[in-house]
Amino acid sequence: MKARYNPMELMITIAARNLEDGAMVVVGTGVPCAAAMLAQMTHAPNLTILFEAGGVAPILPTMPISVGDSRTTHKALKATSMAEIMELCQAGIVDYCFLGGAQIDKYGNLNSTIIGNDYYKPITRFPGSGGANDLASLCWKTLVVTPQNQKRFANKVDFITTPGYLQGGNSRYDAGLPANTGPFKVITDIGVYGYHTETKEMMLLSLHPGKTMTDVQENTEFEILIPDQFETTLEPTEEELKTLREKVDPTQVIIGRS
Amino acid sequence: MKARYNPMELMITIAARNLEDGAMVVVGTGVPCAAAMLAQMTHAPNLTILFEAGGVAPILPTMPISVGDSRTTHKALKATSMAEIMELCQAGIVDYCFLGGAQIDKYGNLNSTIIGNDYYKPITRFPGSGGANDLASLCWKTLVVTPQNQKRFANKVDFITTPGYLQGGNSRYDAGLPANTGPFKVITDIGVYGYHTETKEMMLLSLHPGKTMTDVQENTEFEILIPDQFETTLEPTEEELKTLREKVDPTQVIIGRS
Amino acid sequence: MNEKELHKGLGKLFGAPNTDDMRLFFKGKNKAMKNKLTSVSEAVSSLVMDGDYLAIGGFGGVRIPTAIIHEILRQKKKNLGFAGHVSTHDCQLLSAGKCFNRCDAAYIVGLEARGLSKNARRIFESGDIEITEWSNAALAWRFKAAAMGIPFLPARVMLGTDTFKYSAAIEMECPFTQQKLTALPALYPDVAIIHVHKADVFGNCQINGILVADDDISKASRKVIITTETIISNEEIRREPEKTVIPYWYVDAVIEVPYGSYPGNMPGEYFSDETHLKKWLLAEKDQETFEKFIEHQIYSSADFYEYLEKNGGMNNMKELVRLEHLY
Amino acid sequence: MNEKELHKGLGKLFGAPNTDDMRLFFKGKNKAMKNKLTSVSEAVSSLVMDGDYLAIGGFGGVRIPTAIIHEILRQKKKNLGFAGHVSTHDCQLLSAGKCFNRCDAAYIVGLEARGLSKNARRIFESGDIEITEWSNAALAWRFKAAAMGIPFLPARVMLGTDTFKYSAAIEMECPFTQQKLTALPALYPDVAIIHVHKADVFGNCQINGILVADDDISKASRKVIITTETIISNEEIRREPEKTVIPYWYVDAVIEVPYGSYPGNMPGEYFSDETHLKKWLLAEKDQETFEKFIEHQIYSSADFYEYLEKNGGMNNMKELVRLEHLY
Repeated sequence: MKARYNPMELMITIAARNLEDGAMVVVGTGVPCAAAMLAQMTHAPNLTILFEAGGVAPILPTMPISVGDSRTTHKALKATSMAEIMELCQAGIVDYCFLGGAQIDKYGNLNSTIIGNDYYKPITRFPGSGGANDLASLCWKTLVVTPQNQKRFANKVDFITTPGYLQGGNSRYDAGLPANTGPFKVITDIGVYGYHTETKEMMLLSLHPGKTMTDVQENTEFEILIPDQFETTLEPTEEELKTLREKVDPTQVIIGRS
Repeated sequence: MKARYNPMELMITIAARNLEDGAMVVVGTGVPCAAAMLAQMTHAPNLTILFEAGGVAPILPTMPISVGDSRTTHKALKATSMAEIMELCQAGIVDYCFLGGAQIDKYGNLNSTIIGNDYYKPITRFPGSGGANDLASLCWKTLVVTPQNQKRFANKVDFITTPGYLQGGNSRYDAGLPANTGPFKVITDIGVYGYHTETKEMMLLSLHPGKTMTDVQENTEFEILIPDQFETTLEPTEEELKTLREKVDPTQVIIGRS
Repeated sequence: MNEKELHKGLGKLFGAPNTDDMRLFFKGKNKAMKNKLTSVSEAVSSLVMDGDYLAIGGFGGVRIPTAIIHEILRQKKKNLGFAGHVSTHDCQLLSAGKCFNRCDAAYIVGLEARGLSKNARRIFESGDIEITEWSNAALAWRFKAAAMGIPFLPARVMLGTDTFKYSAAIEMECPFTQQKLTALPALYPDVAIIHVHKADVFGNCQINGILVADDDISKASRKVIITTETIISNEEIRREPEKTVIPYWYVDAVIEVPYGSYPGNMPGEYFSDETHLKKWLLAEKDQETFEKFIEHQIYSSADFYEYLEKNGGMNNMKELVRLEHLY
Repeated sequence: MNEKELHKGLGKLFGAPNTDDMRLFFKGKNKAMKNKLTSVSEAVSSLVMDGDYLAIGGFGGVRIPTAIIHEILRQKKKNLGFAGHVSTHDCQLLSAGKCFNRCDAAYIVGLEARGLSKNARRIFESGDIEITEWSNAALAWRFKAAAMGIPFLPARVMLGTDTFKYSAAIEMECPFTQQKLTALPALYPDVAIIHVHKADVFGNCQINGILVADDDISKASRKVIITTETIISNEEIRREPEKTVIPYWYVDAVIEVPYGSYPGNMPGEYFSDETHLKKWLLAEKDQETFEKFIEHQIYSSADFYEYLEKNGGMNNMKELVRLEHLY
């Protein structure tokens, strides 16, 4: 029997549900943008979408290919500079950002700079922070959407490009980062994770239908906290799938990746 | 015999001559603006005029009444913010500014804040710094055009609103103000003054035709340095007067004040 | 730091540059794009509280929110603070209403080339007003720091002067160059009142000509009241996204007030009414005359339109439009 | 400061944030408004020197000065430094030419959603390049500090991370709130190369759509080279002074280069050539293929127009114009 939806469609739908009406979100290309568009077309028509390169609240006619391309200012409310977008975030205006990375640890720290033990002689060089460090430092809540596997969910990231809860506890705040900010949820192809209120360790919130605790454990190098009670992820509704497939991504650029 | 020009016309002409072609100057309303316009229409067609409120290089159709009014952006090259103009000055782009004040001392410090010995109970309250402190701190050379008298040329200003050479010598630089900036010339109805290279005390550069050393001394509370040699101020040429009267200030708003 | 003595201004800081508190405030602000059209009296009564600290847009006699200031007088708002960065006719108005008890002063009591306000001077010389000194750039950068979400901005102004001494700035050393700098604390007003050329009902605003500090003021302030010459559609805003100076989420109230900058200049629309401004300076010379003058001009006017009518109405407005377009 | 340990990045600062030196430089720059029209080859040979530090306008694949970068490759400029703030196709090009030996890296070696450049990665993994880490905002604010004439800007990014550790930032304490902040040193590039929509012959420039950091970059840099889709008259510039992003006095050279952002997107004019960018990524998979590819595309092209011709000429440009105006 063919599944009613694929993992990508599930992740985008969950991400979209996390964006409430009246919120502001900085998105990148791909999944985050699809999630924000889906949210706007379903429960959050008043979601304001920002792009770090300067696009403010465009009416997106199609998925942008760059966070700075002309789609990001299509019928936008404002076209401005990267500095101004980042200053918005620094001032506390922006609720959400979406990030990814080559590695994530149990405190939600992200690596998108290098793989290897020696910074000066990396095995692999990645792009670096881009705006990720800024957005994760300055927006109120960081959402991560990523496929889950042992390599990616690492015991220790090779390089903290982008701050999660750093070393856990109050270390993020002690480092000087704005109060009450930090990783919010991690949405994978296996489940949805949050963070423990005090220790700031990653913690299971819901398992996707058909997924098991073994899937969680086998695809994570560190130990994920398992609370006594957790949910089963609500599946995408017919309306969500229809909107996603017909309006958000009709050419399957993103949802076709699954 | 009627004089060929009045003191205001003389002061504006001298001020204009101090603005070389290719320079940038921040001006206020009145005399400074008239001087900059006269310079543009005579020897300095490439003089760039800025207004602190945001007007950049307008083609001035008439004298503005406010440094922010719409004349200051008439056919301007740019209309921007006060912060951007001040940042230009801070970056070292701007050569000259023109200032005045209720009092000036021998180091060129200016007072436009209060008269009286107690800041909290002033005899007279004036507007305060406005942009004067900023421009005198940040532009390369400060020009002061002012009528000269004992009260105004004070031994000690009641309040240093705007920095000249502060306490003389290197004190201006030691205070943290940008290197090689400071008061350049003072143009009065009696003479033109500069500053001693080392002590930074005010020093006579030229006496206006018909004025005497007694005029200088009787109208100054402090002692003005008198070098062995000084010039007699060159009188306005016919061309300068014609341009000033017919093009710069045809309604005699400024030159009529004399 | 050896020989470098670091100074601290004696002046009072009227609000702490507490970025984390302000972040929380901005987080709580409703950011849905909803219709914010209201009236001048409603905006002032619901958004300007006694004791609030005001930031006034424009440049004293250029693009000023006159209707809002008049209403502040009529509603007898008291104990306000305000940022006096080239505060000319606005300072004169607030002084006429005895509305404030504190001021960050960069330029007050004067009307540029037009002269000084006798009444404003009297109030500032009375000793009843708490004054902290700044320069124009210092106030502009204090707004900018707040707009940027940082607690201070370094600058190279005010150093060595009494303006610094009576400010609330702090001297600091650059961590890279060890040079002395002035640290300017972020300034977060309670209410910004700004007059613009065009706005949509959500508060997306366009401004022609100079911005002065209004881009930063709108970002720095807890509440923002916009008066606008014209209401335009959201579609028109979206047609030229480069022109949006103030985006909707900062804005709490939008009121269409044609000729709203009168007697000030509105760049590209109408010139300042210099005759009317001279009347103000003249009336201030005698206390009794002045009280009658403001009673007639402001307190006895039901609204801004009655004030306009008392000052020549459309005939005079047309003349000011003509003057603006002379060149 | 007690418990607050203040950190300092280990990375190299490729230029000192020396405001007084830069003030002297800007003082010496000729500010007369003169005709600066020149050619791409002349601009590069006279203004880009071996060892110079570059700032490249636009956003990697959006509004990029492709013609100037190609010419930098053709003239075999070496030992350049550059600011990698979303440096995508520009980073790929400079890597293809082996033009640089140092980089302030915020975003390098990638092409956003399109993938990663194998050749650029090889160079950055070689150990031959000095790299200092930053975030996008950090680089944007470093340009802004320089543009503002201050040696540093405080910010709340990079704290607590390895990005900070391998940067050249310094942790500092706020003089008002005592909170920890990142001090970001002013960044003064030797040369800025920026592609704009419209410029006059003096260098007054208009940009449609996002600015990215180009307002600040033009102010921060010692020399500025502008390529423009169209030359317009000075009268047209003066008709809308609000639209002037870069004023003439910063600019050293102006060259009219229609389709100058190709294969990048030019907002409102033409879309990016995704097919061509895919060819780059594909060619990079094999070293020999890649060398032939860049020889054909760049080194053997006399100028930018020959490059455009090799990639479909006007037919392709028309298609990209059509794609841009689909919505």
